[in-house]
Amino acid sequence: MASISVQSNDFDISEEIAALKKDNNDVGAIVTFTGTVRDIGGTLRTMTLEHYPGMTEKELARIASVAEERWPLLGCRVIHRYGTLKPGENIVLVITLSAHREAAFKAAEFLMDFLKSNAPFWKKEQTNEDNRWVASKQSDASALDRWKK
Amino acid sequence: MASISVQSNDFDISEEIAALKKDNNDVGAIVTFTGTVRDIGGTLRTMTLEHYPGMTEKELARIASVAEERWPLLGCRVIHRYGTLKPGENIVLVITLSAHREAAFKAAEFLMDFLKSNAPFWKKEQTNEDNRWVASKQSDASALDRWKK
Amino acid sequence: MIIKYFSWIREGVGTAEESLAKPGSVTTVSDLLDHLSGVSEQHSVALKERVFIKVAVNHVHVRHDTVIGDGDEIAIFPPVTGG
Amino acid sequence: MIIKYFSWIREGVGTAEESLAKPGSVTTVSDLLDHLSGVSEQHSVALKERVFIKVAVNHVHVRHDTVIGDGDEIAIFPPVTGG
Repeated sequence: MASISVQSNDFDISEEIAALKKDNNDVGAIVTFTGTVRDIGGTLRTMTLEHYPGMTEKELARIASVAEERWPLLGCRVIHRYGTLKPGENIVLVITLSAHREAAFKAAEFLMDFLKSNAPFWKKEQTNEDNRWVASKQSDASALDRWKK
Repeated sequence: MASISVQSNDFDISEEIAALKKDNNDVGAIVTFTGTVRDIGGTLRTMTLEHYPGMTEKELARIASVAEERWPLLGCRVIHRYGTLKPGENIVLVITLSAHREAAFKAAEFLMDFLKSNAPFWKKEQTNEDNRWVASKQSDASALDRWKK
Repeated sequence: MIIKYFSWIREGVGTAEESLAKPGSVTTVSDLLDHLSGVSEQHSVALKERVFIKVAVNHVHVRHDTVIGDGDEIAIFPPVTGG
Repeated sequence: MIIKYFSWIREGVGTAEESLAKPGSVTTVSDLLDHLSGVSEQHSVALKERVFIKVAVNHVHVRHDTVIGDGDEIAIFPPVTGG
Protein backbone atom coordinates (compact mmCIF):
# COMPACT_ATOMS: atom_id res chain seq x y z
CA MET A 1 0.00 0.00 0.00
CA ALA A 2 1.47 3.27 -1.07
CA SER A 3 1.68 6.17 1.35
CA ILE A 4 0.26 9.41 -0.05
CA SER A 5 0.50 12.95 1.31
CA VAL A 6 -0.85 16.21 -0.04
CA GLN A 7 0.65 18.93 2.12
CA SER A 8 1.81 22.53 2.15
CA ASN A 9 5.00 21.90 4.12
CA ASP A 10 8.31 20.66 2.76
CA PHE A 11 9.70 17.10 3.01
CA ASP A 12 13.09 15.54 3.73
CA ILE A 13 14.08 12.81 1.31
CA SER A 14 16.41 10.91 3.66
CA GLU A 15 13.75 10.81 6.36
CA GLU A 16 11.10 9.66 3.93
CA ILE A 17 13.33 6.85 2.63
CA ALA A 18 14.16 5.72 6.17
CA ALA A 19 10.47 5.65 7.14
CA LEU A 20 9.66 3.58 4.06
CA LYS A 21 12.55 1.11 4.16
CA LYS A 22 12.66 0.53 7.92
CA ASP A 23 14.58 -2.72 8.38
CA ASN A 24 13.33 -4.42 5.23
CA ASN A 25 16.43 -6.13 3.91
CA ASP A 26 14.66 -7.51 0.86
CA VAL A 27 15.04 -3.98 -0.55
CA GLY A 28 18.00 -3.62 -2.90
CA ALA A 29 17.00 -0.58 -4.95
CA ILE A 30 15.56 2.80 -3.98
CA VAL A 31 14.64 5.42 -6.58
CA THR A 32 13.50 8.93 -5.76
CA PHE A 33 12.20 11.65 -8.02
CA THR A 34 11.99 15.21 -6.77
CA GLY A 35 10.37 17.96 -8.79
CA THR A 36 11.43 21.52 -7.96
CA VAL A 37 10.24 25.01 -8.87
CA ARG A 38 12.17 26.21 -11.91
CA ASP A 39 12.85 29.86 -12.54
CA ILE A 40 13.60 30.29 -16.21
CA GLY A 41 15.37 33.59 -16.77
CA GLY A 42 15.23 34.71 -13.16
CA THR A 43 11.84 36.40 -13.43
CA LEU A 44 9.76 34.11 -11.20
CA ARG A 45 8.82 35.42 -7.79
CA THR A 46 6.55 32.60 -6.63
CA MET A 47 4.53 29.70 -7.90
CA THR A 48 1.14 28.82 -6.47
CA LEU A 49 -0.22 25.29 -6.66
CA GLU A 50 -3.99 24.90 -6.55
CA HIS A 51 -5.44 21.42 -6.13
CA TYR A 52 -8.75 19.64 -5.71
CA PRO A 53 -9.09 18.56 -2.07
CA GLY A 54 -11.08 15.37 -1.93
CA MET A 55 -9.95 14.13 -5.30
CA THR A 56 -6.17 14.68 -5.13
CA GLU A 57 -5.25 12.02 -2.60
CA LYS A 58 -7.65 9.51 -4.17
CA GLU A 59 -6.19 10.06 -7.61
CA LEU A 60 -2.59 9.76 -6.36
CA ALA A 61 -3.50 6.56 -4.49
CA ARG A 62 -5.13 5.16 -7.63
CA ILE A 63 -2.02 5.87 -9.73
CA ALA A 64 0.20 4.31 -7.06
CA SER A 65 -1.97 1.19 -6.88
CA VAL A 66 -1.62 0.71 -10.64
CA ALA A 67 2.18 0.95 -10.26
CA GLU A 68 2.08 -1.56 -7.41
CA GLU A 69 0.12 -4.02 -9.54
CA ARG A 70 2.54 -3.64 -12.40
CA TRP A 71 5.91 -3.87 -10.60
CA PRO A 72 7.04 -5.83 -7.51
CA LEU A 73 7.42 -2.85 -5.19
CA LEU A 74 8.46 -3.12 -1.55
CA GLY A 75 7.45 0.45 -0.79
CA CYS A 76 5.95 3.46 -2.51
CA ARG A 77 5.58 7.05 -1.34
CA VAL A 78 4.10 10.10 -3.05
CA ILE A 79 4.18 13.60 -1.55
CA HIS A 80 2.81 16.58 -3.43
CA ARG A 81 2.83 20.09 -2.05
CA TYR A 82 0.25 22.82 -2.62
CA GLY A 83 0.18 26.51 -1.83
CA THR A 84 2.75 29.18 -2.64
CA LEU A 85 6.34 28.09 -3.28
CA LYS A 86 9.54 29.96 -4.07
CA PRO A 87 11.98 29.22 -6.90
CA GLY A 88 14.11 26.18 -6.07
CA GLU A 89 11.63 24.74 -3.57
CA ASN A 90 10.45 21.13 -3.69
CA ILE A 91 7.08 20.43 -5.32
CA VAL A 92 6.73 16.67 -5.52
CA LEU A 93 8.48 13.54 -4.26
CA VAL A 94 8.05 9.99 -5.50
CA ILE A 95 9.94 7.11 -3.87
CA THR A 96 9.90 3.49 -5.01
CA LEU A 97 11.57 0.53 -3.30
CA SER A 98 12.15 -2.83 -4.91
CA ALA A 99 14.50 -5.80 -4.84
CA HIS A 100 16.06 -4.77 -8.14
CA ARG A 101 16.74 -1.50 -9.88
CA GLU A 102 14.65 -1.92 -13.01
CA ALA A 103 11.30 -2.17 -11.19
CA ALA A 104 12.15 0.78 -8.95
CA PHE A 105 13.17 2.97 -11.91
CA LYS A 106 10.23 2.02 -14.11
CA ALA A 107 7.63 2.44 -11.35
CA ALA A 108 8.97 5.89 -10.41
CA GLU A 109 8.88 7.05 -14.03
CA PHE A 110 5.39 5.64 -14.47
CA LEU A 111 4.16 7.38 -11.32
CA MET A 112 5.53 10.72 -12.46
CA ASP A 113 4.13 10.39 -15.97
CA PHE A 114 0.64 9.61 -14.70
CA LEU A 115 0.79 12.16 -11.91
CA LYS A 116 1.67 14.83 -14.48
CA SER A 117 -1.40 14.04 -16.58
CA ASN A 118 -3.94 13.02 -13.93
CA ALA A 119 -3.32 14.47 -10.49
CA PRO A 120 -5.59 17.53 -10.08
CA PHE A 121 -3.00 20.26 -9.54
CA TRP A 122 -2.69 23.56 -11.38
CA LYS A 123 0.34 25.83 -11.29
CA LYS A 124 0.17 29.61 -11.46
CA GLU A 125 3.36 31.61 -11.81
CA GLN A 126 3.81 35.05 -10.28
CA THR A 127 6.51 36.99 -12.12
CA ASN A 128 7.59 40.61 -11.89
CA GLU A 129 5.38 41.37 -14.90
CA ASP A 130 2.24 39.30 -14.43
CA ASN A 131 0.52 36.20 -13.05
CA ARG A 132 -0.12 33.36 -15.45
CA TRP A 133 -1.42 29.82 -15.35
CA VAL A 134 1.14 27.29 -16.58
CA ALA A 135 0.01 25.59 -19.80
CA SER A 136 -0.10 21.82 -20.00
CA LYS A 137 2.53 20.20 -22.18
CA GLN A 138 1.83 17.90 -25.10
CA SER A 139 5.00 16.00 -24.13
CA ASP A 140 3.36 15.04 -20.83
CA ALA A 141 0.34 13.58 -22.61
CA SER A 142 2.62 11.78 -25.07
CA ALA A 143 4.66 10.33 -22.22
CA LEU A 144 1.72 8.11 -21.28
CA ASP A 145 1.88 6.22 -24.57
CA ARG A 146 4.99 4.29 -23.64
CA TRP A 147 3.19 2.63 -20.74
CA LYS A 148 0.52 1.06 -22.94
CA LYS A 149 0.90 -2.68 -22.79
CA MET B 1 31.59 17.73 -14.32
CA ALA B 2 30.33 14.87 -12.23
CA SER B 3 31.43 14.51 -8.64
CA ILE B 4 32.72 11.00 -7.84
CA SER B 5 33.52 9.45 -4.46
CA VAL B 6 34.76 5.98 -3.58
CA GLN B 7 34.57 5.72 0.17
CA SER B 8 34.05 3.35 3.07
CA ASN B 9 31.72 5.63 5.04
CA ASP B 10 27.98 6.09 4.51
CA PHE B 11 26.27 9.00 2.75
CA ASP B 12 23.18 11.12 3.35
CA ILE B 13 21.00 11.57 0.29
CA SER B 14 19.41 14.87 1.34
CA GLU B 15 22.82 16.40 2.03
CA GLU B 16 24.22 15.17 -1.26
CA ILE B 17 21.27 16.62 -3.18
CA ALA B 18 21.61 19.97 -1.41
CA ALA B 19 25.35 20.14 -2.16
CA LEU B 20 24.68 19.38 -5.82
CA LYS B 21 21.68 21.65 -6.39
CA LYS B 22 22.85 24.64 -4.37
CA ASP B 23 20.74 27.57 -5.58
CA ASN B 24 20.52 26.48 -9.22
CA ASN B 25 16.93 27.26 -10.10
CA ASP B 26 17.27 25.88 -13.62
CA VAL B 27 16.92 22.47 -11.97
CA GLY B 28 13.42 21.04 -12.18
CA ALA B 29 14.06 17.31 -11.76
CA ILE B 30 16.24 15.34 -9.35
CA VAL B 31 16.55 11.57 -9.57
CA THR B 32 18.42 9.44 -7.06
CA PHE B 33 19.21 5.76 -7.11
CA THR B 34 20.40 4.03 -3.96
CA GLY B 35 21.57 0.44 -3.95
CA THR B 36 21.41 -1.37 -0.60
CA VAL B 37 22.70 -4.68 0.78
CA ARG B 38 20.01 -7.33 0.33
CA ASP B 39 19.70 -10.27 2.66
CA ILE B 40 17.77 -12.97 0.89
CA GLY B 41 16.44 -15.45 3.40
CA GLY B 42 18.00 -13.80 6.43
CA THR B 43 21.30 -15.69 6.18
CA LEU B 44 23.66 -12.85 5.32
CA ARG B 45 25.94 -11.58 8.04
CA THR B 46 28.04 -9.12 6.07
CA MET B 47 29.02 -8.23 2.54
CA THR B 48 32.53 -7.11 1.65
CA LEU B 49 33.18 -4.92 -1.37
CA GLU B 50 36.62 -5.13 -2.91
CA HIS B 51 37.59 -2.57 -5.53
CA TYR B 52 40.53 -1.49 -7.66
CA PRO B 53 41.97 1.72 -6.21
CA GLY B 54 43.39 3.79 -9.01
CA MET B 55 40.96 2.54 -11.60
CA THR B 56 37.62 2.81 -9.78
CA GLU B 57 37.28 6.60 -9.66
CA LYS B 58 38.56 6.96 -13.22
CA GLU B 59 36.05 4.42 -14.52
CA LEU B 60 33.14 6.03 -12.63
CA ALA B 61 34.17 9.47 -13.95
CA ARG B 62 34.35 8.07 -17.48
CA ILE B 63 30.83 6.59 -17.23
CA ALA B 64 29.51 9.87 -15.79
CA SER B 65 31.11 11.90 -18.58
CA VAL B 66 29.36 9.72 -21.18
CA ALA B 67 26.04 10.38 -19.42
CA GLU B 68 26.77 14.11 -19.35
CA GLU B 69 27.45 14.11 -23.09
CA ARG B 70 24.24 12.26 -23.77
CA TRP B 71 21.75 14.15 -21.58
CA PRO B 72 21.54 17.83 -20.55
CA LEU B 73 22.45 17.35 -16.89
CA LEU B 74 22.77 20.19 -14.38
CA GLY B 75 24.50 18.00 -11.83
CA CYS B 76 25.72 14.44 -11.42
CA ARG B 77 27.03 12.61 -8.35
CA VAL B 78 28.23 9.04 -7.90
CA ILE B 79 29.21 7.58 -4.53
CA HIS B 80 30.24 3.94 -4.18
CA ARG B 81 31.24 2.39 -0.89
CA TYR B 82 33.83 -0.35 -0.33
CA GLY B 83 34.71 -2.45 2.69
CA THR B 84 32.46 -4.52 4.91
CA LEU B 85 28.76 -3.65 5.03
CA LYS B 86 25.79 -5.04 6.94
CA PRO B 87 22.42 -6.08 5.51
CA GLY B 88 20.32 -3.01 4.72
CA GLU B 89 23.29 -0.65 4.45
CA ASN B 90 23.79 1.66 1.50
CA ILE B 91 26.21 0.55 -1.23
CA VAL B 92 25.90 3.05 -4.03
CA LEU B 93 24.27 6.41 -4.75
CA VAL B 94 23.69 8.04 -8.11
CA ILE B 95 22.10 11.51 -8.37
CA THR B 96 21.19 13.31 -11.58
CA LEU B 97 19.82 16.85 -11.91
CA SER B 98 18.20 18.24 -15.01
CA ALA B 99 15.62 20.76 -16.14
CA HIS B 100 13.15 17.99 -16.97
CA ARG B 101 12.39 14.56 -15.63
CA GLU B 102 13.13 12.40 -18.65
CA ALA B 103 16.83 13.35 -18.87
CA ALA B 104 17.29 12.90 -15.12
CA PHE B 105 15.62 9.46 -15.14
CA LYS B 106 17.40 8.18 -18.25
CA ALA B 107 20.83 9.40 -17.14
CA ALA B 108 20.45 7.77 -13.70
CA GLU B 109 19.40 4.45 -15.26
CA PHE B 110 22.27 4.64 -17.74
CA LEU B 111 24.79 5.36 -14.99
CA MET B 112 23.61 2.39 -12.94
CA ASP B 113 23.59 0.02 -15.91
CA PHE B 114 27.15 0.93 -16.89
CA LEU B 115 28.40 1.05 -13.32
CA LYS B 116 27.06 -2.49 -12.80
CA SER B 117 29.02 -3.82 -15.78
CA ASN B 118 32.15 -1.67 -15.71
CA ALA B 119 33.03 -0.26 -12.30
CA PRO B 120 35.73 -2.50 -10.78
CA PHE B 121 33.96 -3.70 -7.64
CA TRP B 122 33.49 -7.26 -6.45
CA LYS B 123 31.09 -8.40 -3.74
CA LYS B 124 31.75 -11.23 -1.34
CA GLU B 125 28.96 -12.43 0.95
CA GLN B 126 29.63 -13.78 4.43
CA THR B 127 26.76 -16.01 5.55
CA ASN B 128 26.41 -18.29 8.53
CA GLU B 129 27.48 -21.21 6.35
CA ASP B 130 30.23 -19.87 4.11
CA ASN B 131 31.84 -16.98 2.26
CA ARG B 132 31.15 -16.67 -1.44
CA TRP B 133 31.85 -14.26 -4.25
CA VAL B 134 28.67 -12.93 -5.85
CA ALA B 135 28.31 -14.09 -9.46
CA SER B 136 27.77 -11.54 -12.20
CA LYS B 137 24.32 -11.48 -13.76
CA GLN B 138 23.59 -11.91 -17.45
CA SER B 139 20.72 -9.44 -16.98
CA ASP B 140 23.27 -6.73 -16.12
CA ALA B 141 25.20 -7.34 -19.34
CA SER B 142 21.94 -7.39 -21.32
CA ALA B 143 20.87 -4.10 -19.75
CA LEU B 144 23.58 -2.32 -21.73
CA ASP B 145 21.98 -3.20 -25.06
CA ARG B 146 19.15 -0.74 -24.66
CA TRP B 147 21.58 2.19 -24.59
CA LYS B 148 23.01 1.45 -28.01
CA LYS B 149 22.15 4.29 -30.32
CA MET C 1 -25.64 18.65 -8.07
CA ILE C 2 -22.51 20.43 -6.90
CA ILE C 3 -20.31 22.04 -9.56
CA LYS C 4 -16.69 22.86 -8.70
CA TYR C 5 -14.35 24.92 -10.87
CA PHE C 6 -10.56 25.07 -10.76
CA SER C 7 -7.68 27.13 -12.13
CA TRP C 8 -8.43 29.58 -14.95
CA ILE C 9 -11.91 28.15 -15.41
CA ARG C 10 -12.66 29.03 -11.78
CA GLU C 11 -11.32 32.53 -12.38
CA GLY C 12 -13.27 32.83 -15.63
CA VAL C 13 -16.58 31.64 -14.21
CA GLY C 14 -16.00 33.82 -11.16
CA THR C 15 -16.85 31.25 -8.52
CA ALA C 16 -15.22 28.11 -7.08
CA GLU C 17 -18.45 26.25 -6.48
CA GLU C 18 -22.15 26.42 -7.24
CA SER C 19 -25.05 24.00 -6.84
CA LEU C 20 -28.03 23.44 -9.04
CA ALA C 21 -30.81 20.96 -9.52
CA LYS C 22 -30.10 18.90 -12.61
CA PRO C 23 -32.11 20.43 -15.47
CA GLY C 24 -34.29 18.09 -17.52
CA SER C 25 -32.16 18.77 -20.61
CA VAL C 26 -29.02 17.40 -18.95
CA THR C 27 -28.11 13.73 -19.29
CA THR C 28 -24.35 13.78 -19.90
CA VAL C 29 -21.36 15.91 -18.92
CA SER C 30 -21.53 17.47 -22.35
CA ASP C 31 -25.18 18.48 -21.79
CA LEU C 32 -24.18 20.04 -18.47
CA LEU C 33 -21.41 22.07 -20.13
CA ASP C 34 -23.97 23.30 -22.68
CA HIS C 35 -26.37 24.23 -19.92
CA LEU C 36 -23.74 26.02 -17.83
CA SER C 37 -22.55 27.98 -20.87
CA GLY C 38 -25.99 29.60 -20.93
CA VAL C 39 -25.89 30.69 -17.32
CA SER C 40 -23.79 33.82 -17.89
CA GLU C 41 -21.42 35.46 -20.33
CA GLN C 42 -18.57 34.54 -17.99
CA HIS C 43 -19.58 30.87 -17.98
CA SER C 44 -19.88 30.94 -21.75
CA VAL C 45 -16.37 32.30 -22.28
CA ALA C 46 -14.73 30.08 -19.65
CA LEU C 47 -16.31 26.89 -20.98
CA LYS C 48 -16.00 27.65 -24.68
CA GLU C 49 -12.98 25.60 -25.70
CA ARG C 50 -14.25 22.12 -24.93
CA VAL C 51 -10.95 20.46 -25.83
CA PHE C 52 -9.42 22.20 -22.79
CA ILE C 53 -12.27 21.28 -20.45
CA LYS C 54 -11.58 18.26 -18.24
CA VAL C 55 -14.24 16.85 -15.96
CA ALA C 56 -14.30 14.62 -12.89
CA VAL C 57 -17.49 13.11 -11.50
CA ASN C 58 -17.33 12.19 -7.84
CA HIS C 59 -13.51 12.56 -7.92
CA VAL C 60 -12.98 10.33 -10.96
CA HIS C 61 -11.85 11.60 -14.38
CA VAL C 62 -14.58 11.03 -16.97
CA ARG C 63 -15.25 11.66 -20.66
CA HIS C 64 -17.76 14.26 -21.79
CA ASP C 65 -20.26 11.58 -22.84
CA THR C 66 -20.53 10.24 -19.28
CA VAL C 67 -24.06 10.16 -17.85
CA ILE C 68 -24.45 12.17 -14.65
CA GLY C 69 -26.99 12.24 -11.82
CA ASP C 70 -28.49 14.87 -9.58
CA GLY C 71 -26.44 13.84 -6.53
CA ASP C 72 -23.08 14.00 -8.29
CA GLU C 73 -20.16 16.29 -7.53
CA ILE C 74 -18.98 17.56 -10.92
CA ALA C 75 -15.56 19.19 -11.16
CA ILE C 76 -14.66 21.23 -14.22
CA PHE C 77 -11.05 22.20 -14.84
CA PRO C 78 -8.34 22.71 -17.47
CA PRO C 79 -5.64 20.10 -18.13
CA VAL C 80 -3.66 19.52 -14.95
CA THR C 81 -0.13 20.93 -14.54
CA GLY C 82 1.20 19.53 -11.27
CA GLY C 83 4.30 17.46 -10.63
CA MET D 1 55.05 -4.89 -15.90
CA ILE D 2 52.90 -4.91 -12.79
CA ILE D 3 50.18 -7.56 -12.61
CA LYS D 4 47.25 -7.03 -10.22
CA TYR D 5 44.63 -9.64 -9.36
CA PHE D 6 41.20 -9.10 -7.82
CA SER D 7 38.36 -11.08 -6.26
CA TRP D 8 38.41 -14.87 -6.65
CA ILE D 9 41.24 -14.66 -9.17
CA ARG D 10 43.36 -12.93 -6.53
CA GLU D 11 42.45 -15.64 -4.03
CA GLY D 12 43.13 -18.36 -6.61
CA VAL D 13 46.50 -17.04 -7.69
CA GLY D 14 47.38 -16.43 -4.05
CA THR D 15 48.71 -12.89 -4.45
CA ALA D 16 47.25 -9.45 -5.09
CA GLU D 17 50.17 -8.18 -7.12
CA GLU D 18 53.33 -9.36 -8.80
CA SER D 19 55.78 -7.79 -11.22
CA LEU D 20 57.66 -9.32 -14.08
CA ALA D 21 59.69 -8.28 -17.08
CA LYS D 22 57.61 -8.81 -20.19
CA PRO D 23 58.68 -12.15 -21.68
CA GLY D 24 59.62 -12.20 -25.40
CA SER D 25 56.66 -14.50 -26.12
CA VAL D 26 54.14 -11.93 -24.87
CA THR D 27 52.63 -9.40 -27.27
CA THR D 28 48.95 -9.30 -26.27
CA VAL D 29 46.86 -9.72 -23.13
CA SER D 30 46.04 -13.22 -24.31
CA ASP D 31 49.75 -14.09 -24.56
CA LEU D 32 50.25 -12.79 -21.03
CA LEU D 33 47.43 -14.95 -19.70
CA ASP D 34 49.06 -17.97 -21.40
CA HIS D 35 52.41 -17.10 -19.86
CA LEU D 36 50.97 -16.55 -16.37
CA SER D 37 49.08 -19.85 -16.56
CA GLY D 38 52.48 -21.57 -16.74
CA VAL D 39 53.83 -19.86 -13.63
CA SER D 40 52.18 -22.18 -11.11
CA GLU D 41 49.37 -24.67 -10.71
CA GLN D 42 47.41 -21.98 -8.81
CA HIS D 43 47.82 -19.51 -11.68
CA SER D 44 46.76 -22.17 -14.15
CA VAL D 45 43.53 -22.99 -12.30
CA ALA D 46 42.61 -19.35 -11.55
CA LEU D 47 43.13 -18.22 -15.16
CA LYS D 48 41.64 -21.26 -16.89
CA GLU D 49 38.16 -20.02 -17.85
CA ARG D 50 39.11 -17.21 -20.18
CA VAL D 51 35.49 -16.16 -20.70
CA PHE D 52 35.41 -15.09 -17.02
CA ILE D 53 38.75 -13.27 -17.19
CA LYS D 54 38.46 -9.51 -17.60
CA VAL D 55 41.52 -7.33 -18.07
CA ALA D 56 42.32 -3.64 -17.65
CA VAL D 57 45.54 -2.09 -18.94
CA ASN D 58 46.56 1.11 -17.19
CA HIS D 59 43.05 1.35 -15.62
CA VAL D 60 41.14 0.93 -18.89
CA HIS D 61 39.08 -2.15 -19.79
CA VAL D 62 40.58 -3.91 -22.81
CA ARG D 63 40.00 -6.96 -24.96
CA HIS D 64 42.29 -9.98 -24.80
CA ASP D 65 43.81 -9.15 -28.19
CA THR D 66 45.14 -5.79 -26.96
CA VAL D 67 48.87 -5.27 -27.34
CA ILE D 68 50.69 -4.56 -24.06
CA GLY D 69 54.04 -3.05 -23.15
CA ASP D 70 56.62 -3.63 -20.44
CA GLY D 71 55.68 -0.52 -18.48
CA ASP D 72 51.96 -1.33 -18.27
CA GLU D 73 49.88 -2.03 -15.19
CA ILE D 74 47.80 -5.09 -16.07
CA ALA D 75 44.79 -5.91 -13.87
CA ILE D 76 43.18 -9.34 -14.12
CA PHE D 77 39.77 -9.90 -12.56
CA PRO D 78 36.41 -11.67 -12.92
CA PRO D 79 33.27 -9.84 -14.16
CA VAL D 80 32.51 -6.96 -11.82
CA THR D 81 29.62 -7.17 -9.34
CA GLY D 82 29.36 -3.73 -7.73
CA GLY D 83 26.43 -1.37 -7.63
